[in-house]
Amino acid sequence: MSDEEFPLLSELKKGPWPSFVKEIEKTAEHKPEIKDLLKQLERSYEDKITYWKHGGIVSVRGYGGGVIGRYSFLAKECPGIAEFHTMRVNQPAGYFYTTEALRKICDIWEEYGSGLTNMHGSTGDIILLGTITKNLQPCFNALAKAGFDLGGSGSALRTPNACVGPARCEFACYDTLELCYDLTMTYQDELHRPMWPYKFKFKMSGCPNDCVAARARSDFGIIGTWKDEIKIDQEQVKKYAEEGVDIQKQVVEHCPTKCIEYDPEKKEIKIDNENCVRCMHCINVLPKALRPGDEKGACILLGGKAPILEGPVMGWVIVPFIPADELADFVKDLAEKVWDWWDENGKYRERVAELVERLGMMNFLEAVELEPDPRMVKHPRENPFFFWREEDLKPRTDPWKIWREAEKGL
Amino acid sequence: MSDEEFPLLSELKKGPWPSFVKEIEKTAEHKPEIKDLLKQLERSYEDKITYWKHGGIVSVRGYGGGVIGRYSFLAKECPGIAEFHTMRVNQPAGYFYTTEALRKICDIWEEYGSGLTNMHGSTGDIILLGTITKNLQPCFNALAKAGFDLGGSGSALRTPNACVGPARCEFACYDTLELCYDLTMTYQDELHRPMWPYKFKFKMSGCPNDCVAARARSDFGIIGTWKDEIKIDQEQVKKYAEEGVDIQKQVVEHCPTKCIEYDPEKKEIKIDNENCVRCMHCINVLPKALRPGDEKGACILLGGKAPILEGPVMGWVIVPFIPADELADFVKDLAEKVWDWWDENGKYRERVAELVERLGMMNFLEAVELEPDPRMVKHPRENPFFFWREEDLKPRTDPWKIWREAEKGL
Amino acid sequence: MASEPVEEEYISDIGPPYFRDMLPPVIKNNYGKWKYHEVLKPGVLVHVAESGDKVYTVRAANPRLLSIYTIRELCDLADKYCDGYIRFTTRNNIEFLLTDESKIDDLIKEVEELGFPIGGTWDATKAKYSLSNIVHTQGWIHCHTPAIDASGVVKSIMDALFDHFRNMDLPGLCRISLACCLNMCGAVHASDISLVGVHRTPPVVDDDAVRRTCEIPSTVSGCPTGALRPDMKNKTIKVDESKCMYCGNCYTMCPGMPCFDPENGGVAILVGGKLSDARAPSRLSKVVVPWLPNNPPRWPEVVDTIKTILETWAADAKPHERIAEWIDRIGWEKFFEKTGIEFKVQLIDDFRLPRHTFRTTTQFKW
Amino acid sequence: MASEPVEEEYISDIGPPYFRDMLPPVIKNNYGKWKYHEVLKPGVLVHVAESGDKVYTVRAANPRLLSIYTIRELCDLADKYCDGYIRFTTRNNIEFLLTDESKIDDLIKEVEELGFPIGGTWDATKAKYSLSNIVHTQGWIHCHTPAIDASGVVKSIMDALFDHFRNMDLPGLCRISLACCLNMCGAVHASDISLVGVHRTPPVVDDDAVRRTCEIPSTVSGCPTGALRPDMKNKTIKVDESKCMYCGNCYTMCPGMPCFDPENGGVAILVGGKLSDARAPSRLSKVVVPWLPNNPPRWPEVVDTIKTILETWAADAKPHERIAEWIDRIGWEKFFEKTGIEFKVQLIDDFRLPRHTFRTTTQFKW
Ligand code: SRM
Ligand code: SRM
Ligand code: SRM
Ligand code: SRM
Ligand code: SF4
Ligand code: SF4
Ligand code: SF4
Ligand code: SF4
Ligand code: SF4
Ligand code: SF4
Ligand code: SF4
Ligand code: SF4
Repeated sequence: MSDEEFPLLSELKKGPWPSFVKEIEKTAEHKPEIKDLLKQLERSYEDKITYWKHGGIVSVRGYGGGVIGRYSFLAKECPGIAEFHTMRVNQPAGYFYTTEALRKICDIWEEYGSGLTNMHGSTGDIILLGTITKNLQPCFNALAKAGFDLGGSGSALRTPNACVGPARCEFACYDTLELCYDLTMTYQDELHRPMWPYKFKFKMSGCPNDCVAARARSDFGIIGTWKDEIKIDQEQVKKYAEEGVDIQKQVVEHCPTKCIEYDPEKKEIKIDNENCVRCMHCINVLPKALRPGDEKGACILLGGKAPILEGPVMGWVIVPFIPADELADFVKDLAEKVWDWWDENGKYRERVAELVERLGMMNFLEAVELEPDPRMVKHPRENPFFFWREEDLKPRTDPWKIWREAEKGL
Repeated sequence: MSDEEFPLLSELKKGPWPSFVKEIEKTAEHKPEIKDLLKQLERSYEDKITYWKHGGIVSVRGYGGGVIGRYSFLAKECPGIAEFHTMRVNQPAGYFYTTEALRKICDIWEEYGSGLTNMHGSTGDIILLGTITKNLQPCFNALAKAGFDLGGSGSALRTPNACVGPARCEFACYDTLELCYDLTMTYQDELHRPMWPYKFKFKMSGCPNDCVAARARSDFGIIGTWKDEIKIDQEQVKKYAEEGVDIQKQVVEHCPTKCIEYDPEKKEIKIDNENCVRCMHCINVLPKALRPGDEKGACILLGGKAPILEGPVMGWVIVPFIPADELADFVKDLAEKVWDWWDENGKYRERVAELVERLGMMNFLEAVELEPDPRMVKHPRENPFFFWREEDLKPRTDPWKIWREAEKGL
Repeated sequence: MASEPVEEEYISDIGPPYFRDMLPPVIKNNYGKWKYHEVLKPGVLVHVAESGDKVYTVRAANPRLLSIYTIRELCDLADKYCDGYIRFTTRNNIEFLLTDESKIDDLIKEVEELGFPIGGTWDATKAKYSLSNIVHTQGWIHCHTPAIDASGVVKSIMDALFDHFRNMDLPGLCRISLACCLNMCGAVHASDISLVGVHRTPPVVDDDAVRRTCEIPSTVSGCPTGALRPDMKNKTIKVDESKCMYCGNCYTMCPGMPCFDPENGGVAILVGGKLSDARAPSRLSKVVVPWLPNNPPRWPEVVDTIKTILETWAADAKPHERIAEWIDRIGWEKFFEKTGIEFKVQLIDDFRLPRHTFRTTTQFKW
Repeated sequence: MASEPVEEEYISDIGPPYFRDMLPPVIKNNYGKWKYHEVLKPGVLVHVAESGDKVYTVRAANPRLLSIYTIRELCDLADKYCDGYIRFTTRNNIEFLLTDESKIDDLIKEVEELGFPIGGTWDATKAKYSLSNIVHTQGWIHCHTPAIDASGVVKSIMDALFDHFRNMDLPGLCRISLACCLNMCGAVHASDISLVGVHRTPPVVDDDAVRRTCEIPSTVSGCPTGALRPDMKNKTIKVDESKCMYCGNCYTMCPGMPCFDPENGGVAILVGGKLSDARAPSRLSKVVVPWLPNNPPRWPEVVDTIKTILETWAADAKPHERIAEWIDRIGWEKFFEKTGIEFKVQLIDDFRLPRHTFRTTTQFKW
C-alpha cells in the first residue's frame, strides 16, 4: 500500500507505539477488500466524521445479540466494507489462551471475516471486526464447533469479566475466574436473548485493587476483600527494611486511617486492624510481608455505569461482605432478585442504578431482601425527607377534628 | 399561678436551665391575659399539636412585612391570645444595647404588647411576641420614635445580621457591623416592601470561624478572610510553649494542609503560606502569637438556606476574595445584579440558590458579571454534559449533507 | 389588614439604631484594635486591645423567651456593673461587658441569683470547650406549622446537659440547634447536633378550606415530589400519598392541608454539621435518627439520644475534634456502633439524585 | 435479519471455553497458591508460589486492533517460549508466561522485533510505575456515533508518552482511557486521565429519516434535559436547542438525528478518577478541559495537553500519589495553576442537582 494513497493514515504508521494502521494494511495484504477500510478511514480523517451508518439488526439463529450490525455510507466507493458487522465472542475468563484455541479463531475469522480483531473489547469479548450478513451464521457455527460462543449485546446480560485473580495473583480473596465462568454458564439465556429494560454487566475483581474496573464498569461489581486481620510476616518486614524500603514513608504515611505503625528499632509492623479499611496499600507495597486475612470473601457494589443518561455512576456497596464459599450462590440469588425487580419496574433503557435512584434504596433493599447498613453510604442523608411505610406508623388522627373541637370552646 | 393548673408546663419550671415557663408566668403576673398563653400551651402539651391558626395578613402603614399575624384556634377558651401577632424589630448590628434603649423597648411592649420577647429571633430580629391588630400601628409609631424600626418578613430582604466582629474580636478581617448597618440602611425599601420571588438574607462573619452562620443561613454570606501571610510573633509562640501548650499536637497536627511546622528546639513556627487554606485553626489556638495577614477582605458565598424545597444548601463561593476597602460597594453592586437576575427569572418561592441550580452557574455568572474560578467548586463536574454558546462555536455543518454526498459515490 | 392609621408626622424606614451608639466606651475606643483574648474561667473572657485596654465579658444563659420584666432586671445589673451596656450573642446568650476585673465575681453572683447561669465559652488554646445555648424556634408558643414544641425540648436538653454549659469539659466545639418543622428556622442543617420536628403523615385536605384559602396551582407545583394534583372540578387538591414525604410545604402555602398527627409526628436527629472552617471544612448535618416520639413535657427519648451522642463523642474525641471530624476519623459505621443508634433504612438518601451519598469504596471497618 | 440457516446439529449456548483448559501448567498447579511477586525490570514480573514454583510474565504493548496474521505470529512466539500459552490483560496488553528465566531476554528481543515493545508494569515496593496501555473504543473504525476517532488518538498519545511505557519512571499509577462519544464504552469515567469525544451542536433532524426509522415517544422521553418535543402532526421530533447539551442519546435511539459536526465536535479531558481503593478511595473523573479540536491525524492539541498534565503531575507528586491524590493535596486551584489549563465556566457542573460539587468552604489557596 503506498503512503501517498493514505497520507493522513500513514502518519499513524510512524512512532514507536504499535500501529493499528499497519495491522489493517497487513490484513489488506491478504484480504484485498480490507483496503476499503483504509479508504473509508482516510476519508473520515479528512472529513472528521464517521462514515458508518446507524445500527442495523442482524443476528444468528436463536440469539438476540452478540452481533453488531454495521453498514457504510461509502458502500459505493468502498464495497469491500459495505456490510461490516462485528461479532462479540465470549473470551475465556482471565484472557488465558492456548495458542491452539487462538489459532482456531484466526482460522475461522480468516474464512468468514475481515481478519481484523480487537483483543479485546472493553466489556471483555474478543471482537471480530467486520463481516457480512451472509457469513454470520456459518461463522457462528464454526466458532461453536471450536468451543467458542457469542457474548452479549443489547438489553441483555453482557459478557461477564474478571481479573486474573487466583490464576496469577497472590491477593485474590476469592476465585474470580471460576465465578466468572459459573455466572456466564448459568446465565447463557440472559446473555443471548435480550429481554430486560437495558444492559446488565457483571465484573469481578479479586481484591480492592479492582484490576478489572468492576466498580465503575459493571452494574454488579464483585470485589474481593477480607474481614479479619492482615497477616504479617515480621521476618519479611525486616528484609524489606534491610533492602532499603523506607517503611515509614512508603507505607505508614500513606495508610488512610493511620492504623499501621512501624517500629524502626525492631523493624516490625503493628496494625490496628479494627481501624484498617482494607485499602490494600501496605500489602501492595510489601507483598512478601503482608497478606489479606483468612476470612476472605467479597463486597458487592451495584450500579457502575457510563454517564448516559443521569451522569456517571460509581457502583455503591449493597453487600459489605459475603464469605468466599457462599459467594456464588449468594450472587446468583441476589442478581436474580435484582433482575426481577428491575424487570418489573424499570423503564425502557433504564439501567438498574437509575431505577434504584428513581424508586429509592428503601424500595430496592426491601425487594431484594437486604438489610440497611451504614457501609452502604458515604454519609447518611442531609435532607430530612423520608418515607414511612404503613407498618411504621400508629393510626392516623385528623388534625381538623382536634381543631374544630378546640374552636367550639368549653 | 398554681402548678396544678398546668401540670405539664410546671415540669419545665424544674431544672437548672432558665425556664421559659417562668418567664411567661412572670409576665402573666403583670398582664393577666397572658395566662391564656399558658393555658393554650398546656393544651398543646396535652394534645401534642399546635393551636395556632395558619397565617393571617396584618401590617403597618406603608410596610409589607415585619409583622407575623397569628390567631388562636382556642380563641373562645383563651381570649387573651385570640390575636397574637409578633413584631420583628430590627436589632442594632452586633446585638449591642444601651440599657436605655432596651428599657424603651420594654416600656413600649408593656404598653402595646404581651410583654414577652425573644432576644433574639434566628434571623437576628428582636421578636416582640404577641399583640393585637389594633395595637400594631401605635406600637410601630412608638418604636419609631424610640429609634427602632421593623425587620423583614415575606418575600423581601430579611434583616441582615453580623458577628460581633471588630467590636470585640481580634480576628475580624473587615468591619462586619458597619457593613451590616450600611446594607440595612441602603436597602430599607427591599426590607420593608416584599417584591421578590422569595426571601433573601445577608449575613456577615468577620472571619472563617463564621460566628453568625453566614454560610448556612444566608443567601448572601460574606465571610472575612485574608490573602497574604499569617503574621507570626515568635516571642509569643515561645511563651505559649513555655506555658505548656503542646504546639505540635494542638496546632501542627490539626493543620488541614500540613503547611505549618514547629521547631521544638527554637520554639518557633514556620508557615508555608502558599499551602495555607486560612482555616483559622492555628490562629484560634494561638491568638497572641498568630494573626491574619494585612491584606484583609472577604469571600462571598451564595445560596445558604434551609431544606425546603430541594434540600439544604450550604452557601458556595462565588467571589473568592474582595479587599475590605472595596467590599461595601462591591457587595451592593453584586447583590443588585443578583436580585435583578433572580427577579426576572425566579419562580414564585424559588430561592436564589435553587434558581442558580435550575439555570446553571454559567447563566448566573454571566448575568452578574463574575469570572469562573476553580475556588468556586469542590471539584469540576463529573459528567461531560456542558452547554456552549453561539460565540464559542464555528459555523455549523450538516452531517446529512456530508453523508448524502458520500452515498452517491465518486 | 393594616391597623388604624395614626395622624401625625409619619416616621418610617429609619432602620435600626446605629450600632456605634450602643457600644460601651471601651469597645468604641478599641474598635477594630483588639489584639488577643483569653478565657479566664468558664463564662468569662478578656479581650486585650493594642492600647492595653481590656474588656471582660461575662456570658450568661438565656431561655431566649424573655419577659420584659426580666429584661429590666438584667438592665439593672448592666447599669450597676457595666455602665449601662449589655449585649446578646448570635446564640442568644447574654453578655455583660466590664472594664473592672474586680467586679466580675459580684456580677456573676447577682446574675446567677436572677436565674441565669454563667458559662458557654470555650478556650481553643487549652482545647476546653463548653456547650453553648441551643439555637431554636417558636414551636407551640407561636407557630402554625410545628411538628413539635421548641422551647420545651430545648429546656429539657439543656437541663440534662447543664454541666457542660457551666464547665469547659468538652474536647471540641459542639453546637446544638433545634427547629420545630422542616422549614428549619433554627437553621439546624449545619450543626454538630440538631433536632428537627418531622411529620410522618401526608396532609389531610379539607376541601372547603382549600377552596376558601388556597391558590391551587402554585400549591400543587410547590410540592417537591409531585404528590399533588389539582382537582379542578371540585376546586380542591388531591394527594398521592405514596409520593408524599411530609415536608409540609403544601401547608405552608395552603392552610387547607395540614400534616399534623400527634402520635406520628416527632423528632429527627442530625449530627456532624459544622459552620467554621477550622481544620476540616464546613459541612451540612446528616440525619442519624429519622424519628423519635414527640413526648412532652420532657421528651425523654430525645434527651437520652442527644446525651448518648454527646457523651460518646466527648469520651472518644481527640482535642479540638468536633463531631464531624470525629466521624471522619472513626467512620460512620463506628458512629452507629459506638452510639448504639440503629442504622435505619430511612437514613439512606432517596431524594433527587442521591448517588453522591452512596459509598463507592470498599474502604470500611468492621 | 438472521442470516441463512444452516442445517446440521445446532450447537448454541455453550458459553466460552472453560478457562482452566487454557491455563499453562505452572498456573494450573499453583492456582490460588501464589505467595508474592516481584518486578524484575520494566515489563517483567515474577510470581512465586507457595510451592516455590515461579512464573515469569513478560508484558508487551498492544494496539488492540490486531490482525489475525499478527496474532499467529504472536502465537508462534508463545509456542516457542511459553509452551503454547498466551494471555491478555484487562488493559489489552499481551502477556507471555514463562517458567524458564533464562529465556526472557530472547523472548523480549523477538517480541520487540515483531513491533511490540515491552513495559507497562509497576513496582509498588519501589514506588516506580510505568504507564500502561490506553483503554479505548471503536471510533471511526467501526462505530456510528463517535465524535472523534479512537485508535488514532491513542496511537498519537502513546507515541508521545512512549518512554513512560518502557520505563517505570512515574511516581504513581496513571491510567489513561479514551471513549469516542459520551456513551463512554472506554468507561473513562474513572481514570487518572481520560479523553472523551464530545459533540457541541444539537442534533440535525432529518424528518424523513425520523419518520422511517424512529420510535418518536421513547426518543423524546429519552432526552435527559427534555430538549425534545414530538411533532405529531408531521410525525417528527423538534429540538429545543437551548436545552440540548449534545449528549447524543437521541441519535443512539433514533438514526434521524445526528449531532455530528466536524469543526465543532472535539475532545474533552477528564482527570482524577481512580478505581483502586489503595490509600484514597476510588472516585469518578472530573472534566478539566471541556473541548479541544478534533484534529487528525495526530491531534497535537490533545497530545500536548495530556503530556502537560502527566508531566506536571509526575514532577510534583510524592511517591505512590496518583493524580487524584495529588490534587487532594494541592487543591484544584493549584492543579489549574500548575498545569496552566484555563478554568472554563463549563467545568462547573450544571446537570441535575450540582450543589454538592460547589465549594462551600473558604478553605482555598492563592
Ligand atoms: C421567628 C423565626 C423563628 C425563631 O423563633 O427565631 C421564624 C419563624 C417563621 N419562619 Fe422562618 N423564622 C426565622 C428564621 C428562619 C431561618 C434562620 C435564619 O434566618 O437565620 C430560616 C432558615 C434559613 C433560610 O432562610 O433558609 C428560616 C426558614 C424558614 C422557611 C424555609 C425557607 C426555605 O427557603 O427553605 C420558612 C417557610 C416559608 O418561607 O414559607 C419559614 C417560615 C417561617 C414562618 C413565617 C412560618 C410560615 O410558614 O409562614 C414562621 C413564623 C413563626 C411565628 O409564628 O412567629 N422560615 N426561618 C425566625 C425569624 C426571626 C427573626 O426575624 O429574627
Ligand atoms: C460571641 C460570639 C459572636 C457573636 O457575634 O455573638 C462568638 C465569639 C467568639 N468566637 Fe465564635 N462566637 C459566637 C458564635 C459562633 C458560631 C455560630 C454558632 O454557633 O451558631 C460559630 C460557628 C459554629 C460552628 O462551626 O458550627 C463559632 C465558631 C467559632 C470558632 C470555630 C471553632 C471550631 O473549632 O470550629 C472559633 C475559634 C475558636 O475559638 O476555636 C470562634 C472564636 C470566637 C472568639 C474566641 C473570637 C474572639 O477572639 O473573640 C469569641 C469568643 C468565644 C468564646 O466564648 O470563647 N468561634 N462561634 C458568638 C457566641 C455564641 C454563643 O453564645 O455561644
Ligand atoms: C494484569 C492485570 C490484571 C489482569 O487481569 O489483566 C493486573 C495485574 C496486577 N495488578 Fe493491577 N492489574 C491490571 C489492571 C489493573 C487495573 C485496571 C485498569 O487499569 O483498568 C487497576 C485499577 C486502576 C485504577 O485504580 O484506576 C489496577 C490496580 C492495581 C493496583 C492499585 C494501584 C494504586 O496505587 O492505586 C495494584 C497494587 C499495586 O501494585 O500497587 C495492582 C497490582 C497488581 C499486581 C501487582 C497484582 C499481583 O500481585 O499480581 C499485578 C501486577 C501488576 C504489574 O504490572 O506490576 N493493580 N490494576 C492488569 C494489567 C493491566 C495492564 O495491562 O496494565
Ligand atoms: C465494542 C465496545 C467498545 C470497544 O471498542 O471495546 C462497545 C461498542 C458500542 N457500545 Fe458500548 N461498547 C463496549 C463497551 C462498553 C462499556 C465498557 C464496559 O463494558 O466495561 C461501556 C461503559 C460501561 C457501561 O455499561 O455503562 C459502554 C457503554 C455504552 C453505552 C452507554 C450505556 C449507559 O447506560 O450509559 C452505549 C449506548 C447504548 O447502550 O445504547 C453503548 C453502545 C455501544 C454501541 C453498541 C453503539 C450504539 O450506540 O449502539 C457500540 C458499537 C460499536 C461498534 O460499532 O462496534 N455502549 N460500552 C465495547 C464492547 C466490547 C465487548 O463486548 O467487549
Ligand atoms: S484485583 Fe486484586 S486479586 Fe485481582 S489481579 Fe488485581 S490485585 Fe490481583
Ligand atoms: S490495608 Fe490500608 S488501611 Fe489497612 S493497614 Fe494497610 S494501609 Fe492501612
Ligand atoms: S466570625 Fe471571626 S471575626 Fe467574627 S466574631 Fe467570630 S471569630 Fe471573630
Ligand atoms: S490557618 Fe489553617 S491551614 Fe493555615 S497554617 Fe493555620 S492551621 Fe494551617
Ligand atoms: S421551624 Fe417551622 S414550626 Fe418552627 S418556627 Fe419555623 S416555620 Fe414555625
Ligand atoms: S407534605 Fe410535602 S411532599 Fe407531601 S404533599 Fe405536601 S408538599 Fe408534597
Ligand atoms: S464510545 Fe460511543 S462512539 Fe465510541 S464505540 Fe462506544 S458508542 Fe461508539
Ligand atoms: S443530544 Fe442529548 S440533550 Fe440534545 S436533544 Fe439529543 S438527547 Fe437531548
